[in-house]
Amino acid sequence: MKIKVLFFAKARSLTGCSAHEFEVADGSCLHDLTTSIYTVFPELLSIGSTLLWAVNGKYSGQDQILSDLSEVACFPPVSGG
Amino acid sequence: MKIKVLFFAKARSLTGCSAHEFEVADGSCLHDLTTSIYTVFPELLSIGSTLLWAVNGKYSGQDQILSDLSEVACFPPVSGG
Amino acid sequence: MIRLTEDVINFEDVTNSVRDVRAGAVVLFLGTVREITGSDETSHLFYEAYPEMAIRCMHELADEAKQRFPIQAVAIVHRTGTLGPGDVSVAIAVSTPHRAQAFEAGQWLIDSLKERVPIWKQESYKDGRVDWVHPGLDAPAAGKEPS
Amino acid sequence: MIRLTEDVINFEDVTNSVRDVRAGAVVLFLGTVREITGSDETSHLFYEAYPEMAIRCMHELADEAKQRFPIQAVAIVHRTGTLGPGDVSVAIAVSTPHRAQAFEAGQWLIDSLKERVPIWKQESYKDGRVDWVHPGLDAPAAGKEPS
Repeated sequence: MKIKVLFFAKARSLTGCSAHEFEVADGSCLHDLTTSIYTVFPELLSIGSTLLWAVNGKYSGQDQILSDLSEVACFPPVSGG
Repeated sequence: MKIKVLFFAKARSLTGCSAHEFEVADGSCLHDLTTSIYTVFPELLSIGSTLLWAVNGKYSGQDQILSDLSEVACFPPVSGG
Repeated sequence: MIRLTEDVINFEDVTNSVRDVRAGAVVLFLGTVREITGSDETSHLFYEAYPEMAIRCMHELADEAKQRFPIQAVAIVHRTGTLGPGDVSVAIAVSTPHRAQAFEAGQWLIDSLKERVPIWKQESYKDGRVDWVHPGLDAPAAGKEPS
Repeated sequence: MIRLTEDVINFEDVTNSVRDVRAGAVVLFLGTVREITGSDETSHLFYEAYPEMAIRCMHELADEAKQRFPIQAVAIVHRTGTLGPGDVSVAIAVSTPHRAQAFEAGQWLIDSLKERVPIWKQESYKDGRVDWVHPGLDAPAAGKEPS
Protein backbone atom coordinates (compact mmCIF):
# COMPACT_ATOMS: atom_id res chain seq x y z
CA MET A 1 0.00 0.00 0.00
CA LYS A 2 1.04 3.61 -0.53
CA ILE A 3 1.38 5.91 2.48
CA LYS A 4 1.67 9.67 2.24
CA VAL A 5 4.20 11.16 4.64
CA LEU A 6 4.37 14.87 5.48
CA PHE A 7 7.63 16.50 6.62
CA PHE A 8 7.70 19.69 8.67
CA ALA A 9 10.27 22.24 9.81
CA LYS A 10 13.82 20.86 9.96
CA ALA A 11 12.60 17.47 8.73
CA ARG A 12 11.31 19.24 5.63
CA SER A 13 14.57 21.16 5.24
CA LEU A 14 16.62 17.95 5.50
CA THR A 15 14.49 15.89 3.09
CA GLY A 16 13.93 18.81 0.76
CA CYS A 17 10.28 17.93 0.35
CA SER A 18 7.09 18.58 2.30
CA ALA A 19 5.40 15.31 1.31
CA HIS A 20 6.48 11.99 -0.17
CA GLU A 21 4.71 8.69 -0.86
CA PHE A 22 6.20 5.43 0.37
CA GLU A 23 5.29 1.88 -0.61
CA VAL A 24 4.99 -0.51 2.33
CA ALA A 25 3.48 -3.98 2.74
CA ASP A 26 -0.16 -4.25 3.78
CA GLY A 27 -0.45 -4.42 7.57
CA SER A 28 2.80 -2.54 8.13
CA CYS A 29 3.25 -0.57 11.29
CA LEU A 30 4.81 2.87 11.67
CA HIS A 31 8.18 1.28 12.48
CA ASP A 32 8.21 -0.46 9.08
CA LEU A 33 7.44 2.81 7.34
CA THR A 34 10.08 4.65 9.36
CA THR A 35 12.70 2.19 8.11
CA SER A 36 11.72 2.94 4.52
CA ILE A 37 11.82 6.66 5.18
CA TYR A 38 15.35 6.53 6.61
CA THR A 39 16.45 4.47 3.59
CA VAL A 40 15.16 7.09 1.16
CA PHE A 41 16.17 10.07 3.33
CA PRO A 42 19.23 9.04 5.37
CA GLU A 43 19.85 12.72 6.16
CA LEU A 44 16.92 12.42 8.62
CA LEU A 45 18.98 10.05 10.76
CA SER A 46 20.96 13.04 12.10
CA ILE A 47 17.84 14.06 14.07
CA GLY A 48 16.16 10.67 14.10
CA SER A 49 16.21 10.22 17.86
CA THR A 50 14.24 13.43 18.36
CA LEU A 51 11.70 12.99 15.57
CA LEU A 52 8.02 12.83 16.46
CA TRP A 53 5.44 10.94 14.45
CA ALA A 54 1.73 11.44 13.94
CA VAL A 55 -0.77 9.24 12.15
CA ASN A 56 -3.91 10.99 10.93
CA GLY A 57 -3.09 14.02 13.08
CA LYS A 58 -2.48 12.13 16.35
CA TYR A 59 0.87 11.49 18.00
CA SER A 60 1.61 7.80 17.46
CA GLY A 61 4.04 5.15 18.65
CA GLN A 62 6.16 2.99 16.35
CA ASP A 63 3.78 0.03 16.78
CA GLN A 64 0.86 1.93 15.24
CA ILE A 65 -0.66 -0.17 12.42
CA LEU A 66 -1.11 1.74 9.16
CA SER A 67 -3.74 1.50 6.45
CA ASP A 68 -3.83 2.93 2.96
CA LEU A 69 -5.91 5.78 4.41
CA SER A 70 -3.21 6.77 6.89
CA GLU A 71 -1.58 10.19 6.61
CA VAL A 72 1.71 10.13 8.46
CA ALA A 73 3.59 13.21 9.62
CA CYS A 74 7.23 13.40 10.68
CA PHE A 75 8.63 16.40 12.54
CA PRO A 76 11.16 17.52 15.18
CA PRO A 77 10.17 18.78 18.64
CA VAL A 78 7.60 21.57 18.42
CA SER A 79 8.54 25.20 19.12
CA GLY A 80 5.36 27.24 18.78
CA GLY A 81 4.17 29.82 21.26
CA MET B 1 -5.25 73.25 64.98
CA LYS B 2 -7.91 72.18 62.52
CA ILE B 3 -7.57 68.85 60.73
CA LYS B 4 -9.61 67.86 57.70
CA VAL B 5 -10.80 64.27 57.77
CA LEU B 6 -12.14 62.43 54.72
CA PHE B 7 -14.57 59.52 55.06
CA PHE B 8 -14.97 56.85 52.39
CA ALA B 9 -17.34 54.02 51.61
CA LYS B 10 -19.17 52.67 54.68
CA ALA B 11 -17.42 55.22 56.90
CA ARG B 12 -18.98 57.93 54.75
CA SER B 13 -22.36 56.20 54.87
CA LEU B 14 -22.24 55.96 58.66
CA THR B 15 -21.09 59.54 59.29
CA GLY B 16 -23.28 60.95 56.54
CA CYS B 17 -20.47 63.18 55.32
CA SER B 18 -17.48 62.80 53.03
CA ALA B 19 -15.34 65.34 54.93
CA HIS B 20 -15.38 67.04 58.33
CA GLU B 21 -13.00 69.37 60.17
CA PHE B 22 -11.92 68.57 63.71
CA GLU B 23 -10.18 70.79 66.24
CA VAL B 24 -7.30 69.12 68.08
CA ALA B 25 -4.44 70.43 70.22
CA ASP B 26 -1.18 71.32 68.46
CA GLY B 27 1.15 68.31 68.42
CA SER B 28 -1.71 65.80 68.55
CA CYS B 29 -1.21 62.36 67.13
CA LEU B 30 -3.66 60.37 65.05
CA HIS B 31 -4.92 58.60 68.19
CA ASP B 32 -5.98 61.94 69.70
CA LEU B 33 -7.86 62.84 66.53
CA THR B 34 -9.49 59.41 66.38
CA THR B 35 -10.90 59.94 69.87
CA SER B 36 -12.46 63.22 68.75
CA ILE B 37 -13.88 61.58 65.64
CA TYR B 38 -15.57 58.79 67.63
CA THR B 39 -17.04 61.41 69.99
CA VAL B 40 -18.61 63.32 67.10
CA PHE B 41 -19.52 60.19 65.09
CA PRO B 42 -20.13 57.37 67.60
CA GLU B 43 -21.80 55.37 64.79
CA LEU B 44 -18.27 54.71 63.46
CA LEU B 45 -17.52 52.64 66.56
CA SER B 46 -19.56 49.78 65.07
CA ILE B 47 -16.75 49.25 62.54
CA GLY B 48 -14.00 50.97 64.53
CA SER B 49 -11.81 47.89 64.89
CA THR B 50 -11.60 47.47 61.13
CA LEU B 51 -11.09 51.12 60.15
CA LEU B 52 -7.91 52.07 58.31
CA TRP B 53 -6.29 55.49 58.55
CA ALA B 54 -4.16 57.47 56.15
CA VAL B 55 -2.34 60.74 56.67
CA ASN B 56 -1.55 62.71 53.52
CA GLY B 57 -2.35 59.68 51.40
CA LYS B 58 -0.18 57.16 53.30
CA TYR B 59 -1.38 54.42 55.61
CA SER B 60 -0.54 55.58 59.13
CA GLY B 61 -0.43 54.20 62.65
CA GLN B 62 -2.19 55.79 65.63
CA ASP B 63 1.06 57.35 66.87
CA GLN B 64 1.47 59.43 63.70
CA ILE B 65 1.99 63.10 64.69
CA LEU B 66 -0.32 65.53 62.86
CA SER B 67 0.19 69.06 61.67
CA ASP B 68 -2.28 71.64 60.45
CA LEU B 69 -1.31 70.58 56.92
CA SER B 70 -2.34 66.99 57.51
CA GLU B 71 -5.18 65.51 55.49
CA VAL B 72 -6.51 62.47 57.29
CA ALA B 73 -8.63 59.75 55.67
CA CYS B 74 -10.73 57.16 57.45
CA PHE B 75 -12.08 54.10 55.65
CA PRO B 76 -12.97 50.43 56.03
CA PRO B 77 -10.98 47.60 54.42
CA VAL B 78 -10.54 48.17 50.71
CA SER B 79 -12.48 46.14 48.14
CA GLY B 80 -11.35 47.30 44.73
CA GLY B 81 -10.34 45.01 41.92
CA MET C 1 -0.06 53.76 32.34
CA ILE C 2 -1.42 54.17 35.88
CA ARG C 3 -4.92 55.56 35.88
CA LEU C 4 -8.36 55.84 37.46
CA THR C 5 -11.18 56.35 35.00
CA GLU C 6 -14.95 56.66 35.03
CA ASP C 7 -15.07 55.48 31.41
CA VAL C 8 -15.05 52.01 29.91
CA ILE C 9 -11.50 50.65 30.20
CA ASN C 10 -9.80 50.29 26.82
CA PHE C 11 -7.84 47.15 27.63
CA GLU C 12 -6.32 47.02 24.16
CA ASP C 13 -4.57 50.33 24.93
CA VAL C 14 -3.60 49.06 28.37
CA THR C 15 -2.04 45.95 26.81
CA ASN C 16 -0.29 47.77 24.00
CA SER C 17 1.23 50.20 26.51
CA VAL C 18 3.40 47.40 27.97
CA ARG C 19 4.48 45.71 24.74
CA ASP C 20 8.23 45.85 24.21
CA VAL C 21 10.67 44.15 21.84
CA ARG C 22 12.66 43.04 24.89
CA ALA C 23 9.59 41.16 26.22
CA GLY C 24 8.60 37.68 25.10
CA ALA C 25 5.46 37.60 27.22
CA VAL C 26 2.56 39.89 28.07
CA VAL C 27 -0.12 39.02 30.61
CA LEU C 28 -3.31 41.05 30.89
CA PHE C 29 -5.65 40.56 33.85
CA LEU C 30 -9.21 41.86 33.71
CA GLY C 31 -11.49 41.94 36.74
CA THR C 32 -15.07 41.71 35.50
CA VAL C 33 -18.39 42.10 37.30
CA ARG C 34 -20.03 38.75 38.01
CA GLU C 35 -23.79 38.59 37.76
CA ILE C 36 -24.29 35.69 40.16
CA THR C 37 -22.37 34.76 43.31
CA GLY C 38 -23.85 31.82 45.15
CA SER C 39 -27.55 32.68 45.43
CA ASP C 40 -27.10 36.45 45.09
CA GLU C 41 -27.88 38.21 41.82
CA THR C 42 -26.01 41.43 41.25
CA SER C 43 -27.79 44.36 39.63
CA HIS C 44 -24.82 46.71 39.58
CA LEU C 45 -21.71 47.77 41.48
CA PHE C 46 -20.57 51.23 42.47
CA TYR C 47 -16.81 51.75 42.84
CA GLU C 48 -15.53 54.64 44.94
CA ALA C 49 -11.88 55.67 45.25
CA TYR C 50 -9.76 58.01 47.32
CA PRO C 51 -8.23 59.20 44.07
CA GLU C 52 -4.95 60.82 45.10
CA MET C 53 -4.02 57.98 47.44
CA ALA C 54 -5.23 55.28 45.02
CA ILE C 55 -3.00 56.65 42.25
CA ARG C 56 -0.07 56.90 44.64
CA CYS C 57 -0.62 53.29 45.81
CA MET C 58 -0.87 52.04 42.24
CA HIS C 59 2.45 53.70 41.41
CA GLU C 60 3.97 52.10 44.51
CA LEU C 61 2.66 48.70 43.40
CA ALA C 62 4.17 49.16 39.95
CA ASP C 63 7.52 50.15 41.46
CA GLU C 64 7.51 47.26 43.91
CA ALA C 65 6.54 44.81 41.16
CA LYS C 66 9.53 45.98 39.11
CA GLN C 67 11.80 45.20 42.05
CA ARG C 68 10.26 41.76 42.62
CA PHE C 69 10.02 40.63 38.99
CA PRO C 70 12.07 41.30 35.82
CA ILE C 71 9.35 43.49 34.36
CA GLN C 72 9.73 45.60 31.21
CA ALA C 73 6.53 47.58 31.76
CA VAL C 74 3.40 47.66 33.92
CA ALA C 75 0.00 49.24 33.43
CA ILE C 76 -2.80 49.49 35.99
CA VAL C 77 -6.18 51.06 35.22
CA HIS C 78 -9.13 50.94 37.62
CA ARG C 79 -12.62 52.12 36.83
CA THR C 80 -14.84 53.98 39.27
CA GLY C 81 -18.56 54.75 39.25
CA THR C 82 -21.40 52.40 38.35
CA LEU C 83 -20.68 49.11 36.55
CA GLY C 84 -23.02 46.38 35.38
CA PRO C 85 -22.53 42.62 34.99
CA GLY C 86 -19.75 41.82 32.52
CA ASP C 87 -18.12 45.24 32.77
CA VAL C 88 -14.36 45.46 33.34
CA SER C 89 -13.54 47.04 36.70
CA VAL C 90 -9.76 46.74 36.56
CA ALA C 91 -7.11 45.99 33.94
CA ILE C 92 -3.52 45.12 34.80
CA ALA C 93 -0.94 44.41 32.10
CA VAL C 94 2.66 43.40 32.51
CA SER C 95 5.43 42.45 30.09
CA THR C 96 8.47 40.32 30.94
CA PRO C 97 11.23 38.51 29.04
CA HIS C 98 9.79 35.06 29.88
CA ARG C 99 6.28 33.84 30.42
CA ALA C 100 6.30 32.46 33.97
CA GLN C 101 7.41 35.86 35.28
CA ALA C 102 4.49 37.58 33.56
CA PHE C 103 1.92 35.32 35.22
CA GLU C 104 3.58 35.70 38.62
CA ALA C 105 3.83 39.47 38.35
CA GLY C 106 0.23 39.81 37.12
CA GLN C 107 -1.10 37.75 40.00
CA TRP C 108 1.02 39.60 42.55
CA LEU C 109 -0.21 42.96 41.21
CA ILE C 110 -3.92 42.17 41.38
CA ASP C 111 -3.58 40.45 44.77
CA SER C 112 -1.71 43.46 46.15
CA LEU C 113 -4.09 45.96 44.57
CA LYS C 114 -7.01 44.27 46.30
CA GLU C 115 -5.20 44.44 49.64
CA ARG C 116 -3.85 47.98 49.54
CA VAL C 117 -5.34 50.39 47.05
CA PRO C 118 -8.07 52.59 48.59
CA ILE C 119 -10.97 51.69 46.34
CA TRP C 120 -14.27 50.27 47.60
CA LYS C 121 -17.30 48.74 45.99
CA GLN C 122 -20.92 48.95 46.94
CA GLU C 123 -23.04 46.13 45.63
CA SER C 124 -26.69 46.50 44.59
CA TYR C 125 -28.60 43.23 44.33
CA LYS C 126 -31.57 42.52 42.12
CA ASP C 127 -33.70 41.99 45.26
CA GLY C 128 -33.06 45.61 46.26
CA ARG C 129 -30.39 45.12 48.93
CA VAL C 130 -27.40 47.46 48.83
CA ASP C 131 -24.17 46.62 50.69
CA TRP C 132 -20.70 48.04 50.98
CA VAL C 133 -18.20 45.26 50.44
CA HIS C 134 -15.57 45.43 53.15
CA PRO C 135 -13.46 42.31 53.72
CA GLY C 136 -13.58 41.49 57.42
CA LEU C 137 -16.94 43.19 57.95
CA ASP C 138 -20.10 41.15 57.93
CA ALA C 139 -21.59 42.21 54.58
CA PRO C 140 -22.65 39.28 52.38
CA ALA C 141 -20.28 38.04 49.71
CA ALA C 142 -20.48 40.29 46.69
CA GLY C 143 -20.56 39.62 42.99
CA LYS C 144 -17.03 40.89 42.66
CA GLU C 145 -15.59 39.50 45.87
CA PRO C 146 -13.47 37.49 45.78
CA SER C 147 -12.54 37.37 42.13
CA MET D 1 -12.24 30.76 19.39
CA ILE D 2 -9.56 28.27 18.32
CA ARG D 3 -7.69 29.46 15.26
CA LEU D 4 -4.53 29.60 13.18
CA THR D 5 -4.08 32.81 11.24
CA GLU D 6 -1.53 34.42 8.96
CA ASP D 7 -2.84 37.86 9.91
CA VAL D 8 -2.08 40.11 12.87
CA ILE D 9 -3.83 38.64 15.91
CA ASN D 10 -6.68 40.83 17.13
CA PHE D 11 -6.22 40.14 20.84
CA GLU D 12 -9.10 42.43 21.76
CA ASP D 13 -11.44 40.04 19.91
CA VAL D 14 -9.70 37.05 21.51
CA THR D 15 -10.25 38.55 24.95
CA ASN D 16 -13.83 39.61 24.35
CA SER D 17 -14.66 36.10 23.12
CA VAL D 18 -14.15 34.68 26.64
CA ARG D 19 -15.89 37.42 28.66
CA ASP D 20 -18.91 36.10 30.54
CA VAL D 21 -21.16 37.49 33.27
CA ARG D 22 -20.41 34.34 35.28
CA ALA D 23 -16.69 35.13 35.22
CA GLY D 24 -14.98 37.52 37.63
CA ALA D 25 -11.59 37.17 36.00
CA VAL D 26 -10.10 37.12 32.52
CA VAL D 27 -6.43 36.43 31.81
CA LEU D 28 -4.93 37.06 28.39
CA PHE D 29 -1.47 35.78 27.54
CA LEU D 30 0.42 37.14 24.54
CA GLY D 31 3.62 35.60 23.26
CA THR D 32 5.63 38.31 21.53
CA VAL D 33 8.78 38.19 19.42
CA ARG D 34 11.84 39.29 21.37
CA GLU D 35 14.46 41.26 19.49
CA ILE D 36 17.40 40.26 21.65
CA THR D 37 18.13 36.99 23.44
CA GLY D 38 21.52 36.94 25.09
CA SER D 39 23.90 38.18 22.40
CA ASP D 40 21.69 37.18 19.46
CA GLU D 41 19.70 39.78 17.58
CA THR D 42 16.59 38.49 15.88
CA SER D 43 15.67 39.84 12.47
CA HIS D 44 12.46 37.86 12.08
CA LEU D 45 10.77 34.54 12.84
CA PHE D 46 8.94 32.22 10.51
CA TYR D 47 6.22 30.05 12.10
CA GLU D 48 5.12 26.88 10.31
CA ALA D 49 2.20 24.68 11.41
CA TYR D 50 0.75 21.29 10.57
CA PRO D 51 -2.61 23.02 10.39
CA GLU D 52 -5.13 20.19 10.77
CA MET D 53 -3.25 18.61 13.68
CA ALA D 54 -2.47 21.95 15.30
CA ILE D 55 -6.16 22.91 15.35
CA ARG D 56 -7.06 19.49 16.71
CA CYS D 57 -4.41 19.77 19.45
CA MET D 58 -5.58 23.26 20.38
CA HIS D 59 -9.14 21.97 20.76
CA GLU D 60 -7.84 19.13 22.93
CA LEU D 61 -5.94 21.63 25.09
CA ALA D 62 -9.08 23.72 25.54
CA ASP D 63 -11.11 20.65 26.49
CA GLU D 64 -8.47 19.40 28.92
CA ALA D 65 -8.14 22.86 30.48
CA LYS D 66 -11.90 22.90 31.10
CA GLN D 67 -11.57 19.62 32.96
CA ARG D 68 -8.62 20.82 35.04
CA PHE D 69 -9.87 24.31 35.87
CA PRO D 70 -13.33 25.87 36.41
CA ILE D 71 -13.19 27.71 33.12
CA GLN D 72 -16.09 29.59 31.55
CA ALA D 73 -14.44 30.01 28.16
CA VAL D 74 -11.09 29.58 26.40
CA ALA D 75 -9.65 31.10 23.24
CA ILE D 76 -6.38 30.12 21.53
CA VAL D 77 -5.10 31.87 18.39
CA HIS D 78 -1.67 31.21 16.91
CA ARG D 79 -0.15 33.13 14.06
CA THR D 80 1.89 31.54 11.26
CA GLY D 81 4.17 33.05 8.64
CA THR D 82 6.78 35.74 9.10
CA LEU D 83 6.81 37.87 12.27
CA GLY D 84 9.09 40.70 13.33
CA PRO D 85 10.24 41.87 16.77
CA GLY D 86 7.31 42.92 18.95
CA ASP D 87 4.73 40.99 16.93
CA VAL D 88 2.25 38.75 18.75
CA SER D 89 2.76 35.08 17.84
CA VAL D 90 0.11 33.58 20.12
CA ALA D 91 -2.84 34.81 22.18
CA ILE D 92 -4.53 32.71 24.84
CA ALA D 93 -7.50 34.01 26.82
CA VAL D 94 -9.39 32.32 29.61
CA SER D 95 -12.23 33.38 31.90
CA THR D 96 -12.96 31.89 35.32
CA PRO D 97 -15.11 32.79 38.33
CA HIS D 98 -12.08 33.70 40.46
CA ARG D 99 -8.72 35.17 39.61
CA ALA D 100 -6.22 32.56 40.77
CA GLN D 101 -7.84 29.99 38.50
CA ALA D 102 -7.49 32.27 35.49
CA PHE D 103 -3.74 32.69 36.01
CA GLU D 104 -3.25 28.95 36.58
CA ALA D 105 -5.29 27.99 33.54
CA GLY D 106 -3.57 30.56 31.33
CA GLN D 107 -0.14 29.33 32.34
CA TRP D 108 -1.10 25.68 31.89
CA LEU D 109 -2.47 26.42 28.41
CA ILE D 110 0.62 28.18 27.08
CA ASP D 111 2.98 25.64 28.72
CA SER D 112 1.01 22.78 27.16
CA LEU D 113 0.73 24.46 23.78
CA LYS D 114 4.50 24.82 23.63
CA GLU D 115 4.91 21.13 24.46
CA ARG D 116 2.32 19.60 22.19
CA VAL D 117 0.94 21.69 19.36
CA PRO D 118 2.70 20.99 16.03
CA ILE D 119 3.98 24.46 15.23
CA TRP D 120 7.64 25.29 14.66
CA LYS D 121 9.61 28.46 14.36
CA GLN D 122 12.62 29.24 12.23
CA GLU D 123 14.71 32.13 13.46
CA SER D 124 16.57 34.54 11.22
CA TYR D 125 19.28 36.55 12.94
CA LYS D 126 20.55 39.97 11.93
CA ASP D 127 23.98 38.44 11.23
CA GLY D 128 22.39 36.29 8.53
CA ARG D 129 22.15 32.94 10.35
CA VAL D 130 18.91 31.01 9.97
CA ASP D 131 17.99 28.21 12.40
CA TRP D 132 15.04 25.99 13.05
CA VAL D 133 14.25 26.10 16.75
CA HIS D 134 13.74 22.58 18.01
CA PRO D 135 13.98 22.00 21.76
CA GLY D 136 16.41 19.15 22.35
CA LEU D 137 18.32 19.73 19.13
CA ASP D 138 21.51 21.75 19.14
CA ALA D 139 20.31 24.93 17.45
CA PRO D 140 21.23 28.11 19.33
CA ALA D 141 18.69 29.65 21.68
CA ALA D 142 16.19 31.67 19.69
CA GLY D 143 14.57 35.02 20.24
CA LYS D 144 11.32 33.40 21.10
CA GLU D 145 12.63 30.42 23.04
CA PRO D 146 11.98 30.11 25.87
CA SER D 147 9.39 32.83 26.38
